[in-house]
Amino acid sequence: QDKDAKATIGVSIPAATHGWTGGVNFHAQEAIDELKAAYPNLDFVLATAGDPGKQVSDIEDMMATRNIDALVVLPFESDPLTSPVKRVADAGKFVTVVDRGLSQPGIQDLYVAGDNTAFGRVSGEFFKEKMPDGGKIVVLRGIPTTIDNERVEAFQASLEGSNIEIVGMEHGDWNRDKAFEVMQDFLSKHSEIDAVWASDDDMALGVIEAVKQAGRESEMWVLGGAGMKQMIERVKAGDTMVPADVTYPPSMIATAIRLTADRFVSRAPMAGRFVIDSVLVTPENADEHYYPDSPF
Amino acid sequence: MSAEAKVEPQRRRFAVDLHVIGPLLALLALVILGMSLNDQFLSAGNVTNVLARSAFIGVIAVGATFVITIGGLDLSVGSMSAFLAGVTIIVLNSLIPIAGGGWGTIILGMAACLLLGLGAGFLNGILITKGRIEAFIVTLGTLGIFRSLVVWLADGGTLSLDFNLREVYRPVYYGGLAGIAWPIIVFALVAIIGEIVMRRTAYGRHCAAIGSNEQVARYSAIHVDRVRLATYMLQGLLVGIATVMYVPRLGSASSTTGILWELEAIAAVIIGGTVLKGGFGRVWGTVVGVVILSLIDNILNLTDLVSPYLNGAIQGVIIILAVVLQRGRKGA
Amino acid sequence: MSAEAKVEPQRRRFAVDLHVIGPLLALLALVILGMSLNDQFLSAGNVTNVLARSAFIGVIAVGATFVITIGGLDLSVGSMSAFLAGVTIIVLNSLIPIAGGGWGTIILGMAACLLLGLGAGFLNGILITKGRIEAFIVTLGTLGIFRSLVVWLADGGTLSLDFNLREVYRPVYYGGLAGIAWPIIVFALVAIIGEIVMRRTAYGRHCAAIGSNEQVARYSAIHVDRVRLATYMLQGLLVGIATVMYVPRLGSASSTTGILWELEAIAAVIIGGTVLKGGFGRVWGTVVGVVILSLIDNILNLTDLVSPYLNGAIQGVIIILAVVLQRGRKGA
Amino acid sequence: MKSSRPVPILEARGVIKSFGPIEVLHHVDFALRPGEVHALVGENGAGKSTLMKCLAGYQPVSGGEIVLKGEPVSFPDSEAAEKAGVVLIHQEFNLAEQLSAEENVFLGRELKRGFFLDRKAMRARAESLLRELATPVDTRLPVSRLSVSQKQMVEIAKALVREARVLIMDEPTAVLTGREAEVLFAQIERLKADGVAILYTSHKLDEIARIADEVTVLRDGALVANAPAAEMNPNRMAELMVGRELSDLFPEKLADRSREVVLSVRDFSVPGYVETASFDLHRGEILGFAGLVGAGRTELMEGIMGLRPASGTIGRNGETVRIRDPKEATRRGLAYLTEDRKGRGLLLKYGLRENLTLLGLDRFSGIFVDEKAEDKALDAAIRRFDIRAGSKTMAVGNLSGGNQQKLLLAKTMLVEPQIVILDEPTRGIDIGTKQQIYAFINELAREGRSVIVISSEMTEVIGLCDRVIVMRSGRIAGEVSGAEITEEAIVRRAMGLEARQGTEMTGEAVHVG
Ligand SMILES: Nc1ncnc2c1ncn2[C@@H]1O[C@H](COP(=O)(O)OP(=O)(O)OP(=O)(O)O)[C@@H](O)[C@H]1O
Ligand SMILES: Nc1ncnc2c1ncn2[C@@H]1O[C@H](COP(=O)(O)OP(=O)(O)OP(=O)(O)O)[C@@H](O)[C@H]1O
Ligand SMILES: [Mg+2]
Ligand SMILES: [Mg+2]
Repeated sequence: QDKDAKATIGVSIPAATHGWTGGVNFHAQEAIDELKAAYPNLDFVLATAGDPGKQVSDIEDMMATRNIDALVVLPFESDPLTSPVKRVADAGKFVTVVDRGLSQPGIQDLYVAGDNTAFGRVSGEFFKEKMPDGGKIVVLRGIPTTIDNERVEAFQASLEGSNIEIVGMEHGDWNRDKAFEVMQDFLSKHSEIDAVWASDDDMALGVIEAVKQAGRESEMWVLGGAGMKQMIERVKAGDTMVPADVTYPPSMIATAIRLTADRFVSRAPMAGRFVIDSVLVTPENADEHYYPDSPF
Repeated sequence: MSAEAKVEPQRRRFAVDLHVIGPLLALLALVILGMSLNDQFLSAGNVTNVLARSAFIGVIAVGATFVITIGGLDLSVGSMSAFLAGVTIIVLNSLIPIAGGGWGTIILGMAACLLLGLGAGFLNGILITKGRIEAFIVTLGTLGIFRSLVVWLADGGTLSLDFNLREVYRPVYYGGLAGIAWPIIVFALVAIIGEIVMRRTAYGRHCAAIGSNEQVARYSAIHVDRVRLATYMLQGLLVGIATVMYVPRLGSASSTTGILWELEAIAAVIIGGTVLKGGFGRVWGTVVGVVILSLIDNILNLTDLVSPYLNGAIQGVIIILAVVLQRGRKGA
Repeated sequence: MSAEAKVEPQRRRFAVDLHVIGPLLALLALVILGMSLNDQFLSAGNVTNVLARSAFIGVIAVGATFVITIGGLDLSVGSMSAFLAGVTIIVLNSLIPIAGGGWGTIILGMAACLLLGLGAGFLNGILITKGRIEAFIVTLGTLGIFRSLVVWLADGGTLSLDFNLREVYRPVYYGGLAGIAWPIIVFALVAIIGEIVMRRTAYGRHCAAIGSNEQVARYSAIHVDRVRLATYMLQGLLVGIATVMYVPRLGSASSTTGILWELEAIAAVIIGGTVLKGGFGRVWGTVVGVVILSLIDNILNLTDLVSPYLNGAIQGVIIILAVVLQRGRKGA
Repeated sequence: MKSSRPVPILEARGVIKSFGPIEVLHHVDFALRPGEVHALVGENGAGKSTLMKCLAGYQPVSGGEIVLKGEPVSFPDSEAAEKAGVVLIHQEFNLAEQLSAEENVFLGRELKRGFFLDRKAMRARAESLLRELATPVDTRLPVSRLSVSQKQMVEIAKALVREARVLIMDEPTAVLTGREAEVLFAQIERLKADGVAILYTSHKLDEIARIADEVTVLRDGALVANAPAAEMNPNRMAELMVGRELSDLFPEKLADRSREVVLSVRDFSVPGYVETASFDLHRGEILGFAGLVGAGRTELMEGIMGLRPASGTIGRNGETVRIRDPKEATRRGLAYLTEDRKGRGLLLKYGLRENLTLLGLDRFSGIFVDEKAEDKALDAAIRRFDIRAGSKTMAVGNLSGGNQQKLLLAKTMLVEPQIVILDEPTRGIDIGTKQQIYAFINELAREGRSVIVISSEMTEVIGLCDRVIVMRSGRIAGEVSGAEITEEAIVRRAMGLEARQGTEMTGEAVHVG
């Protein structure tokens, strides 16, 4: 591990199919460009996949043809990626797993973890705090996946004991347009809605437009999630409809890539587990979570 | 001879009636279902929502009706729309310093969107006619190309329209005339013009002839390639019109914009009674098909009869039933 | 007369050669491109990877060749595969207490998968033949239904195969015979049998006849509906075979399993020279088409010439070029 | 005529057939006997094809019964009829275009060796059958690439393979030349000798007189006569069919024609089909094109019309013009009636109106298509060409074959061309209507229009044309005019027995691949 030794780092992430993964793509690309410029001896292979099968193929290709020394992977889904990533680790490569843990413990050298349970819990707690007397809320869920399940379960668990009633729950697929339409229908269906857990900033934007269209801005507020630039701006500005946000920063991929690169450019032994917490963003701390250059 | 001529038309009117009534029956069944499940279903607000959001797919599906009638297919419409939306937003944002933040800018942006739509349609059309490549392959290719380009333009994220400009542009989706939302008006106009063009113009006749038997069309001195190219350009223009209405809705474009619209448009066209292999098209049927698809979503959202996981299954079953309803009639 | 008879066949042999060589040329061009970009491209490991992962789509696309040849279409194959994988995993997991964690269980699971595949194909087929509904609509409907069911079975998450069983099952994807991976062997067998069935059996001929002109087929005493039903069942069975190999690769099934496989399969079939409107099918062409599509992904991973955002665009361009290459030749 | 006739194998007893409220067959009775040829004649739309379809199980009867070997039967479908030995050769082609000749011949009747097809045996049998039918095509070629007459022979081969006891042929010779028809008649003789019962229709009445043992005449769906062929002759048949006496079939030729050249074609080649053809067409002239099947007449005309890639020069009224597509040809006053009415002429699923105006739609549309004007044009066409259709909105595919042809003729004439190219204009047309069409062609010439007639019917060429160009293997092999126009003169040139004057001809086909 001397400074001049060549090293190739493979980065495998999901394709930019919605806002958050778009952010992941951006931060990954940015970290790679920056590291490449700083350390000419480092080489990177970036592959994006639209489904788990393709991601496994990408990793196989990196092993067979690019001779990678390390792999940074944000698994599309935990389960299908477990065995293939294990094969990479077994071949003696350095493995960094990001966000979604693998189904078997002890495969990776480094784990940069997002915490979906915390994401749901923090969101739920905010609702309890904002609505001490209870009320009626609707929930928009993401694409049916384990991530979404973990978030929603934690959210529901943390609401237990309060008088907050979830009157409607539908999948908005982390998609603005879909969320807009679902919210329109929620608004037709429920004459009384006190708040919306959009569970994602992309969906929150769709929800807000639908609420505005119905002229019911004063009746309800919306909590999104992930820390999109535009939403943080609104929080900062004290928008009543957007009282807060919960982070789930796509920049965790950049952290993971930098940490992995460090292993090859410095002698620092990198291993272990870094949990990127989900934090509640309020007007008070909004500045800390505001990245004006990010596309997300 | 004369006796025959007297009897025939009657028989025909009867047969046609049943065929015509098919998609309408399916629509009626859905409306009754919706009414029985939720009393807000027929409220002005809900009806406006359903129709206004059908408008994008609807306008595109009118184009798809022509494309399918000539025996073609356009899989690229959804990502073309995303691409157009992206470029339009970039154009609008960059015009603000030059043309200001008013209607002038917006009209220029709209014009750019429509022109680009024509251009995109031209690209598809020229590859299909001059390149002699199957429409399926060409538009599958351009699907990937347009989608990729918008992701690239947005750097993987979302392209957002300037907030001030958005306020000016907003009424194009949210506003209306005499209480009817603009998208509904535009959709209705496009559908009516489309139906007239299909039924009453030489171009419409030529489309049907080409889809029915290309050789016969060629031997009847129809410029097959020219009509075909025009049809893909028409499709592009209509995608442009849909996009012009789409941009003010959320003011953004990203990789998720217009995803799977192509499938929805084709499904609407076929539910409406147009023949997938070409030769016969029915624009009003497409309109009914679009509304049916849109209603299915709406009804599923308005009720919680089933696990949301099963929405897709219910949708699938209703689509099949809607078609059974009309085919059953036809066979009767 | 005799002079013509002499000249004609020659002209034809010449034309056929070029037509045959088309997809192969495209394939060759890609291989050369791959070789020039990376010296590991032709390594045994990479070749095995590419071919083994083509096997799923490949086996399905062989079925799609038959479906398209009879003038049909099956949009449901991807979600059918996800559904089959889900059920197979449930069956396998629940068999462990009864049949143990060994090969017995796995063989039972495989059998269940194949049977279910046949059943799913039967469902599509019977709706199309007896229900007289367009294949596009039926399979669009079942696409939604299968996809939904797997989401529902997985409770929105992932269905996961028992880890011990996974180790036993693994060799079905990762193992092989004489250095050749099982999926490659199975794919090759399916393709060869498919080609033989298409060319050398009455069934294959009847498929082409039905796709070419259904009326003629019926008048020639072919049981059109029976052949059609059999073809959709064949497609289901082949999806089952693909799934049997897919399960050990990822050991799980979820809403993202097999997404867009239908489009990929259809694209492969058409790149291979089968006619989308039916009447002519070419199984070996489909194999070439599948490998071409798989190579495009592989080659994009070999280099970082372009932003990954543009992968889709490159893919689109190459798909179109691959077809231009063969059509260009044909026209020459 | 045999003294004691065999018992009937297939009979129609009081057969009625209706389409919806329209009855097209009224109580038809007749019998087919083994080893005999029974001819069915009648005008276009008389119900011949319908009757045949009823007999062969393609359509259910609406009344009466079909009797097979004395037993009433009702065939649920054509397969059942085929099993009972009743096979129909359709008037319209019934071939899968993308499949090869061999595949079509054995479709549904494939020979197998175990599980697999015995392709060798099938190819050998198909080739030998087609050779017997004097059609040595490559049996691996898709049928779409065959000419219409070759397709007809494939149809016949397909029927022969099915080893029918009753063979029903619906106008098999409509698309064949005299020589090819002879080949078919030889086959019919052979089948007769084998005891096959044959039901045969044709509008070529001399043919009927030659090969039939018994003749049945239909008029407007009703049986008007049934007699041994010996008691019939073409004139008598024609009278019975039409219900009136027919005067001369061909109009009198005009004595002198203008020498003004309206179309001059020079060194015209259609790659693969036609080599350096040159000819002139004069105002008011009826110019015939004769030749064997495959001589390239169709391709030459399609080349001139801009329907095929071609090279050479075309002069129109002395001015050199380029015709890139049929639209330009139409603008230059040319119109072409295709020989392939089903594949290239008509949209079978559409109605009469849409088909009639498709070529000349410009005349009926400003911004919108004027449907009223179209309807008027259709009424006029129906009157002028005596088109008999159940209704004006019925699908053209359901018209009788001859009426389809008349509609196609009406469609071509709707653009009022100065130069009309008619490729097999009377294919499938009954004798009464033929007479009308000949009169019509003659009238066109009198009006100063020029007509090119491609025909494989020798009498037609001889009776109608002022001048005849004979083609052979893609080249113009000679020209005859006036009194020289005789069958012998034409045939000699068509077979290459007589070279064109002043031109070195080897008589060998030269094809550019
Ligand atoms: N499927 C159908 N639907 C409605 N009418 C039909 C159908 N088939 C035939 N007819 C009508 O039945 C009548 C008889 O037609 P048919 O084809 O038997 O005549 P044909 O004697 O064979 O005439 P041709 O000599 O022109 O072939 C025609 O008026 C025709 O339009
Ligand atoms: N698409 C095609 N591809 C290859 N060969 C063809 C094709 N179409 C026709 N042919 C061949 O071209 C030759 C000429 O065609 P055709 O028989 O139409 O000529 P023709 O002189 O018009 O004859 P006729 O009008 O008497 O049938 C024939 O040998 C035919 O087999
Ligand atoms: Mg007939
Ligand atoms: Mg010809």
